[in-house]
Amino acid sequence: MRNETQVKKSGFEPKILAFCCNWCSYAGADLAGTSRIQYAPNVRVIRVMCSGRIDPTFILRAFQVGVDGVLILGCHPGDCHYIDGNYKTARRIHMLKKMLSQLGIEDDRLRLDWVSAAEGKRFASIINDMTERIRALGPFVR
Amino acid sequence: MSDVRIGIFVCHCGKNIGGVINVPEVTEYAKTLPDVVYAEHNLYTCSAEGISSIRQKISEHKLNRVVVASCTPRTHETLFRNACEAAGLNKYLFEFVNIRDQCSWVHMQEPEKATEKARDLIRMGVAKARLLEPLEEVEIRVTPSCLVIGGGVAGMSAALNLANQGFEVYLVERDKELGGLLLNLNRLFTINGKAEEVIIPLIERVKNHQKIKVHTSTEVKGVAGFIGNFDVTLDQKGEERKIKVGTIIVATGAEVLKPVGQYGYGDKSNILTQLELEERLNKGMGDEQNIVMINCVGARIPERPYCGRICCMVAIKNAVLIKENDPRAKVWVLHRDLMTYGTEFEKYYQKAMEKGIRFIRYSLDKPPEIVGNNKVKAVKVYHQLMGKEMVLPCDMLVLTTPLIPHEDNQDISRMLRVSLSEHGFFLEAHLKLQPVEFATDGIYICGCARWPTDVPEAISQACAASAKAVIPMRRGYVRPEAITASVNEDKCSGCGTCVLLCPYNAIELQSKDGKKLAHITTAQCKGCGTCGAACPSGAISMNHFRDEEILAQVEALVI
Amino acid sequence: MTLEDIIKETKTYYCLECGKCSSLCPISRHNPSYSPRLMLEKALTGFEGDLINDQELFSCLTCYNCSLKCPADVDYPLFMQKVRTLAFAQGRYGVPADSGILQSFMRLMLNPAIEQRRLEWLSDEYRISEKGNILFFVGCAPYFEFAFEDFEAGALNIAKDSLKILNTLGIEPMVLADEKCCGHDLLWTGDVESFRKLAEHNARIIKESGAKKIIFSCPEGYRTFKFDYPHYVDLDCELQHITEFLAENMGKGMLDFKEVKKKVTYQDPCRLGRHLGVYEQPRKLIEAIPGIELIEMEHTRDESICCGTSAWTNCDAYSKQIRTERLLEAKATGAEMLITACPKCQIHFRCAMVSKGEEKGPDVEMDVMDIVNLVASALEDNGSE
Amino acid sequence: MAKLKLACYWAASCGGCDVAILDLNERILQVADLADIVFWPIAVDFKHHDVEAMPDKSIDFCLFNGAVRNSEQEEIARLLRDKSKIMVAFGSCAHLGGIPGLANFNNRTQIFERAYLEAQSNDNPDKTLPQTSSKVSEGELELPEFYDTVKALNQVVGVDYYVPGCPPPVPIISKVIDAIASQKLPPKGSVFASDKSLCDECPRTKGEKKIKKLYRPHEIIPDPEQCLLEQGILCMGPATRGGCGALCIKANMPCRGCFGPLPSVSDQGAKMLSALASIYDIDIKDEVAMAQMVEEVVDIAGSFYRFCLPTALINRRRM
Amino acid sequence: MNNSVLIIGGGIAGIQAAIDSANMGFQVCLVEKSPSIGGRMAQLDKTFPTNDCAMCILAPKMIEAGQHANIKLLTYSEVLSVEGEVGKFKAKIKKKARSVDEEKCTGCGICIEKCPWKADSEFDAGMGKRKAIYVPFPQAIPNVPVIDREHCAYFLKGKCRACERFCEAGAINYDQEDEIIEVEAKAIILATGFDLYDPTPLREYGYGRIQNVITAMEYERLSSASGPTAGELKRPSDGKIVSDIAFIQCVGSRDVRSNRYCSSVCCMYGTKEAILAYEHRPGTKSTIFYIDLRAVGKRFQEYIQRAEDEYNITYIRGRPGNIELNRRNQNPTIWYEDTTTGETKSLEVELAILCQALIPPRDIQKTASILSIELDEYGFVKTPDGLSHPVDTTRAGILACGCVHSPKDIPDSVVQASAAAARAAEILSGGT
Repeated sequence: MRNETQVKKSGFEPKILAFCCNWCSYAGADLAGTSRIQYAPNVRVIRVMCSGRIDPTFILRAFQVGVDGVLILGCHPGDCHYIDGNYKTARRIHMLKKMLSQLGIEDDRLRLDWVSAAEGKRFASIINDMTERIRALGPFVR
Repeated sequence: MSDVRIGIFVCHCGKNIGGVINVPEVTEYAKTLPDVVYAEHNLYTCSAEGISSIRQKISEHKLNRVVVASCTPRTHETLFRNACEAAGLNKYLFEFVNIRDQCSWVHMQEPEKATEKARDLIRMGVAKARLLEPLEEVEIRVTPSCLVIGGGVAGMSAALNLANQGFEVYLVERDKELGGLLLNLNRLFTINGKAEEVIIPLIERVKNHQKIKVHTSTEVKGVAGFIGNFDVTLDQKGEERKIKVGTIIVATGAEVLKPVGQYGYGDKSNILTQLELEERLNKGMGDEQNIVMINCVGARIPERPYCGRICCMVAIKNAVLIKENDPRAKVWVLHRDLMTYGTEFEKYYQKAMEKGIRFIRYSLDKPPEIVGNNKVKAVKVYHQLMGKEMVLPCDMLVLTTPLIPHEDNQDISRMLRVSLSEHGFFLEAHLKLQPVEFATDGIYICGCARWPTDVPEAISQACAASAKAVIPMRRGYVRPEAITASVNEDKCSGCGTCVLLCPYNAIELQSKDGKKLAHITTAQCKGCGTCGAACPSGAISMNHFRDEEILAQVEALVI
Repeated sequence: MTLEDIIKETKTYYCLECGKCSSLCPISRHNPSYSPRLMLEKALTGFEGDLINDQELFSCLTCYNCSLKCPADVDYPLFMQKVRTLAFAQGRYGVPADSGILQSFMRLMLNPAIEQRRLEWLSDEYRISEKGNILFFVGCAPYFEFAFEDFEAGALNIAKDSLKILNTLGIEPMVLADEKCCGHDLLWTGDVESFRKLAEHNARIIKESGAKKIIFSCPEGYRTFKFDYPHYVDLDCELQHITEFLAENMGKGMLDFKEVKKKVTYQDPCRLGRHLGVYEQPRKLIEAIPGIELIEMEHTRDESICCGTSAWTNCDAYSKQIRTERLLEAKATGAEMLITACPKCQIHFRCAMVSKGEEKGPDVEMDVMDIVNLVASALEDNGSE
Repeated sequence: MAKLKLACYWAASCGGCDVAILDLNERILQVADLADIVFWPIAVDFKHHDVEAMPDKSIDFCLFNGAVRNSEQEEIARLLRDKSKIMVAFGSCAHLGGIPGLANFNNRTQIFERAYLEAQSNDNPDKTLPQTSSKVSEGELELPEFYDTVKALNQVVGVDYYVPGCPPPVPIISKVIDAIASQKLPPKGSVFASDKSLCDECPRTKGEKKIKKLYRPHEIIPDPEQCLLEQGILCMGPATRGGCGALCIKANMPCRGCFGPLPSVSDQGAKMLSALASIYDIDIKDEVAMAQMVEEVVDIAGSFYRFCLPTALINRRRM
Repeated sequence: MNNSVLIIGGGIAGIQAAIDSANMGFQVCLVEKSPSIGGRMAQLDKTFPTNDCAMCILAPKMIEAGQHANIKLLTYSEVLSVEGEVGKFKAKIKKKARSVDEEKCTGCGICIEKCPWKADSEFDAGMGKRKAIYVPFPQAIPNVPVIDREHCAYFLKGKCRACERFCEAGAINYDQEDEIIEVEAKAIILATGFDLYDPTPLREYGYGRIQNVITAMEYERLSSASGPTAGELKRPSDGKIVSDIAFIQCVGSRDVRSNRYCSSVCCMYGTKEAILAYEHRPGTKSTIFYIDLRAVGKRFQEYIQRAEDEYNITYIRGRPGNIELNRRNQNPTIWYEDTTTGETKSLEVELAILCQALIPPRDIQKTASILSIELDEYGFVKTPDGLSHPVDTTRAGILACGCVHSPKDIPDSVVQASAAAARAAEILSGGT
C-alpha cells in the first residue's frame, strides 16, 4: 500500500485517467467497491461500452491537458462482450506506446491491462501499482 | 444547441456515500458548473421519493439534461433513465456518475481525497451531459413468421414448436423429402426405438400443420435485411420465390464423414461406415461372424481435432443390434476413449458389455492395420492396455466416423452474414450466454449444424431456438439500445477500414452515385465503438459515446 | 466350463480396465510384473493359453481386497478360482510351498485306506463328547505341527485352547476322529475333484454324528463350509467361527478374565474379514479382557492387508515383503503382540520372522498369537492349565 | 479595378512552395496582371523596411510559406499579418509545420551540438556555437533567436486560409488565385482541399482492409491496380485530406499525408495509428508477432507525423 | 396470473427459463430455496472451456431476472404443495422469514459488518465462515441479507440485536414470520439442479480422514477470488500454497458402490481446475487420473490438448486404488496402476482433489411427490418419451430442465432451459 511519508515528502498527487469497459473492468471496479477494497484515490474512470471504443486521440488529448498517466482496462482476451474488441485495443495500445516513447513519454505513463468482472482485488492492485509508478515518474510536464 | 439546462442529483445512499464524501459541499460545487441550473442531494435517489423528485424537478426547472451521482450505472441506469423518460425527457439525455462503488466505498480513510475525486467525477459527468444528444430507440417491427432452413429432426421440431404457438413457419428442405439424417438410420440409441417411429410421425405432424408451409427440394438463394425484416429468396427447382420473415432458424444438420483412403475404405468390399451398416441392418445382415469396429476414424486427429460426441454411441448401438441379431457373432470395438457420457449412454455401454461385445483401447500413434488385399481378413491392433499386438479375424470392418459440417455451410454463413467456428460448424454468439443464437440478432442455430448432437439434444436445441425466435415475434417489435454507430456520408471516403472490424458484420460498402460509402445496419450494430475509434476520417460517430462527449470528459478531468 | 462361461459367471465382462484392482493388490504393489487387470484382460481378449500358462496365475492371494472396491462389480477371486480349475485340468499348478508337504498331507487324506491317528493330541483335560449338537471342527492343525521344524506353528495349541474355552463354557463338543481336511487349498488351486471327495467325506461323517452346529477356529474351513460346500454337498448345520460364538456367549458371565496388561493390535484374516464380514466380534472379544489395549493398524478391517500367502502356493520373496511390511505396520502401532484369528496367518507371520537360511531374516520381532490362545490365557486359571 | 497587392514570404521551409508558384507556367502571367507583387524576397527586391512602410491591411493577400523556427520569421509573420487583409498559410510547413517540424523531436542544444560539433564535416576546434549577439572586430553581430520548438503559422498569427500540400499542387494554387481574383472566397479558416480523405479519389481498387505484414516501399513491387495499404505498404491516404489528385499514388508510391488531417480529426498521427493497428491481422497473444508489428512500422512517430508534428496534440518530444 | 409459469429452482437453468418465458410476455414466479438466485454456478470460479469467470456470465442474467417486470422472485422459499393439472395448477409456497424487510433494505451491508456471530458458509462449501446475518455472496440477487436463526444470538439467547442497531433503513424485523403464498400457473418448470456426492463412504480415498484430500467444489471455492482464501490455493492442513496436485476422476461415478452413471462434466471441470492451479501459480504441476477422457463438446478436445501442452498437466489412464497419508508432511500418497504400462505405482502430492459425481438434489423425493412426477432409477427426473419430448416429465404440464433432468454442463443446461420455456409457451398457448 502507499506509505504516507512518501506522499508527504514529494507532495505530488498524480492525476490518472482510466478508461473501463462496461462489461468487465467497470464491473470489476464495482466489485472492488462492494468488497470495500481500498485503493489510491488518484484515478478518474471514464466508462465506455468496449475498450475497442478508445481512440488513441483521447489518450494524446489526455496527456496534452496535463493528465499524468492513462490506464486502459478491458476484458480478458476471449471475454469481450463484443467478441474481439479488446484484440484491436491491444494492438493499438501496443503501437501507441512505441510512438509515445519516441515523443519522450515514459512507457509507464500508459498502461493496458485486463480485469474481469470478478477481479475486484486485481483492479485495486492495478490502480495502486499505477499510482506508485506515476508518482515515481513525477508530474507530466508538456 | 438550445440552451442547456442541467439538473444534478447527488445521492447520500444513507452513509455509504454521505459517510465519506461531503455531499452538500459537492452539490454546492456542482451548482457552480456551467449550464447547471439546479442541484440537490437526497438520502436515497434510487428510492421512490428520490425518483419522484427527479421527475418533479425536470418539469419544474425545465431541465433538458439530468446527471445523477450515486452508485453504479450497471444496476441503476435503467431505473433513472425510465424516470427521465416518464418526465418527458429523452432517456439518453441522462448521465450517471459513480461516486459510491468507485469512490466512497474504496476511499473510506481519505474523505477529503474522496470528496475531491467526487467533484472531479461530477465535473466530468456534467461536461459530457452538456453535449448529450437525444436519441430515439428505433422500433423495428417484427414480422411474426419464421424461416426454418433444414427439414431434419431439428428443423421439424423447431417448426412444430413455433407453429403450435401460432406463428407462421416456412420450412425449407434441400432434399426431395423431409427427415434428414434420420431417414437412413435404422434404430436410435438409448430407447432402441426404430428411427421411423420417431421421424415418420414428426413428418406427418409437420405436413398436416396449416401454419407450416413446407418447401422441399428448395434452396435458400439469398437473404437480405435484418431482424424482423428478412427478405428471403427461395429457389424451388429453378423457380424463384420471395418471402418476408421476421426470424430465421438454421437447422441444416451435418453429414457423416466418408473416410476415403483410411483403412482401405473404398477399395475393399467388406469395409463400411456406421451409416452403411445401418442400411445393412435395415435390410438384414449377412452371415458375417467376426465384426470389427474402429472408432475415432478421422476424428481427434490433428487435421480434425474435435470429438464427434455421438459416434461411440452409434457404434455401440449397432454392435448390440448385431449381437441381438446373431448372438454367436464376435464383435470387437476398437476405441481411443468411450464417450458414453450421462445416465442413459453409460447404461447402454454396460448392456453392450453384457452382450459380450469386447472393447479394445488403441492409441493414436499405433493405429490398427488391415490384413487382406481385396477383402479384409483380419485386423492387427496393438492393445494399448495390455501392451500386446492382437490379430482379430474379421469378416466385416466398420469404420466409425464423426459428423462433419456440410460444405455449403460456407455459402449459408456468407449469405446470412453469420460466422463459422474453426471446425466449420456454425459459431453461436456465446457458448453459455447465447448457445442457440448467432451474434447477428434474429438468426438462431440448432441441431448438428451447430455441433454433432443426438436426437434428444437436437430437439432440445430446436425448442430453445424456437423460444428465442418467439420472443421478438411475440412482442411484435425490437427496440435495440440506441447506442449504435452512424456514418456521416459527407466525411466517409469509403476507405473500408471499418468493414472487417465489425464482429457483427453490420458494416458494408455500398455504392452511392458512383462513390463507395460505408453503410451500417443500425439493427445489427451493438454499439461497441471499435469502428468509430478506427475510422481515420472521423466519419463514424458513436451515439451516446461521441468523440466530443468523451473528449469533454477528458478535458474536464484537469481544471 | 469354458473361459467364456467363467467370464459370464463372474461378470468379468463389466471390467472397465481401470486398474483399481492392480493398485489395491498387495502383490502387484511389490511384484512389478504382476497385474490382476492384465490377467483378466487376457481372458477378455481370448488369450486363454497365455492365461493358463501364466507363471503368476497362482500368485493371487484371493484376498478380495480388489473386488471389494471394484467399480464394475467383478468377482475377481472367484474368477481366479475358476481359471485355476481350468489350468489344473491341463496339469498346471503353482509352486507349492515347503516342497509340497502340505499338499501331500491333503492328498494322503484322499486315500480311504489310510487310517488317521487324528486325535493323538487330545489329552483327557479336554472334555469332548460322543454325541451332541455342537461339533468343533479341528481342521488341519494336527498336520501343521509336523510341517514346520524351525519354528513353532502353534496350530494345535489353537485347537486345544478352543476346547479349553468351550469346556469352560460348559460345552463338550464332539470332535470327529475321522475328520479330514476341508479341501480349501485344493479348491483354490483348481483341484476340484479332490475337493469334492473331501467335501463328501466330511459331510457324510458330520451328518452321521448328528451335529446341528459346527464351530470353527480356522476361518478358511468356515468359509469353505459356508460358501463352497453348498455347491457340492448338502449339509444344513449352523456354522460359526469361535470368535462369533464366544462374542455371543461372553455376555452370560461365563467367561471372567483376569487382567492382562498388554498393548495388542489385530490382523483381520482375509477369509474372516473380507470373505465372511466378521470384523467386530474378535475386537469385542479382545477388548473384553481387562488391561488389554487394542490399537488398530493403519490398514484395518476391510482395508487390512493379507499376510501374503494363500493355499500354500507361490510363496516367494514378494510374499515375504508383504508380510514384513505388515509386521512393521503392526510394530508401528506400538503394540507388543499381533493377534490374529487364523492359524495360517499365525504360521505365515511366524515363518516370516525366522531366517530361512538364504535371505537375512527381517529385523522385525513381534509376538504373534491367535485370539483363542489370548482368550484362553486370560481365563481365570480355575480350569486346568 | 485596381490591381491587388500580393506578398509572398519564405520562412522555415525548402523554397519548394515558391517554385510551385512558378509552376503555374503561363498562368503566372494571369497572376502578374491580377496583382502587383509588393514583397517576395526570393523573386523581387523589396526589403523588410518597405513592408514596414506600407499602411496596415494594404496588402490584399499574403502567401506565407514555411514554419516559424526563429524570432526573425516570427517577426515577419506578425508584420505581414498586420499589413495584409488575407493571410494564407501556403504549403504544409505553414499549414502544419511540415518537414522542418520534425525538428521538434529535438531541442536547440541537441540541434546545435549535432550541427556544429558532432557533424563529421565540422572543423570547429574551439566549439563555437551561434549566439544571438556576438562581438567581433567589425562590431556587434546579431542573429535571430533559434527556438526550441518549430511552430506552424497559425500558432503565431491568425490565418485566413490554408493551402495544403508539399508543395501545393498547381490546380489548387490556381484555384486560390481564381478565388482571390473573383473575390469568391470560402469561409474563413477553410482549407483548399477536399473534405474527404484521399481514398475518395484514389483510382486503386479496394478489397479487404486486412494486412498481415507491412513492407517498406523498396521491399515489394506493388500491384498497380490494388490499394497499396491492402498490399502491406504504409499509405497515409485514409487519414489525409484528398484534393491532390492522388499524384503519389499514380506514381505507385504511397501517400505520406502532406495534406494533413481530415476536418473532424484533431491528430492525424493518432488516427492513422488507430486505423492501421485495427486492421493488423495478428494474434495478440503471440509476443513475437506483436513485436514484429511495431518493428515493421519503421519510425512510427516520424511516419505518422511526417508533415504535422508541430500541430499534433503532443507537438514536441518531452526532454 | 392468467398466462403464468411457475419455475422451481433459481440456478442458471431456472434463471434462463424464467428470462425466456418472461421475454415471451408470460408472468413468471421463480422460487428459490436459498436466500439468493445463482445456484451452483455462482460458486464456480471459472467455467470450461472458455475459462471465463462464472460470475461474468451469471451476473447479467441474475440482474435481468431480478429487474424483469414479468418475473416475481421468491427467494428463501419452498414449494409446499401443487394441486390441479396442466393449465390450472395451484401451488402453495412457504416464503421463510428473512427477518429483514425486503422493501426497506438497501443492501448497504452494515449489518453484516457489525454482526459478531459466525457460522460455516454453505456457499464456501464449509471452507469459510459467514456471519449470522449474511448474504451468500457479494453479487447476490436480491441483495437483501437473511438472519440464520440457528446461529443468531438474538434468536438463541435473546440478546445482541447489533444488526438492528446499525441498520439505518430500519429494515431488521425479528418477528417477521414465514408466509404462505398461493400461486396459480398454467405450466411448471422444475430446475432444482443437482447436489454433489459426498465421497466419505469411499473410505479408500480418505476424504474426511486425510485433511489434504478435498472435493472439487471445495477446490473451486479455494481458487475463487471471493472464496475463503481470496483465491490462494492454500491446502487445509497447514495453509501451504500448493504447487503439486492431483485430480481423481469418477469419484462416485461409474462405480457400482455409489452411482453407475457417468456425471458427464467431471472430466472437463477436472482439467479446468488443473488449469486454474497453473494460472494461480505458473509452474504448478497437476496430474489427472482418468479412465475415459470425455471431452465431447465444442472446443473441449482443444482445451484438453492445451492443458497438456501449456499448463503442465499430465494425464494418467488409471483409477487410483486408494490414498494413504504420509504422516511426516501430511501429503496424500496416491496408489494407482498406469494401465497403459501395467505398472502399479504411488504418487505423493501436496493436495488431492476428488472429482465428485453430480447426484440428484437431496430433497428430490419430496419434490417429486409434491409434483407427483416419477423419477428414474438414479433419482433424476424421468422423461417418458426421451427421444421426441426431451424436457417433459411423466405429468402433463410439468417440464424439467438442467441437471435435475440428468447431469450436464452449463451450455446444455441453458439450452434445455430455453427448450422448457418453449414447451411451456406451447402449453400456455393452448397446445399440450
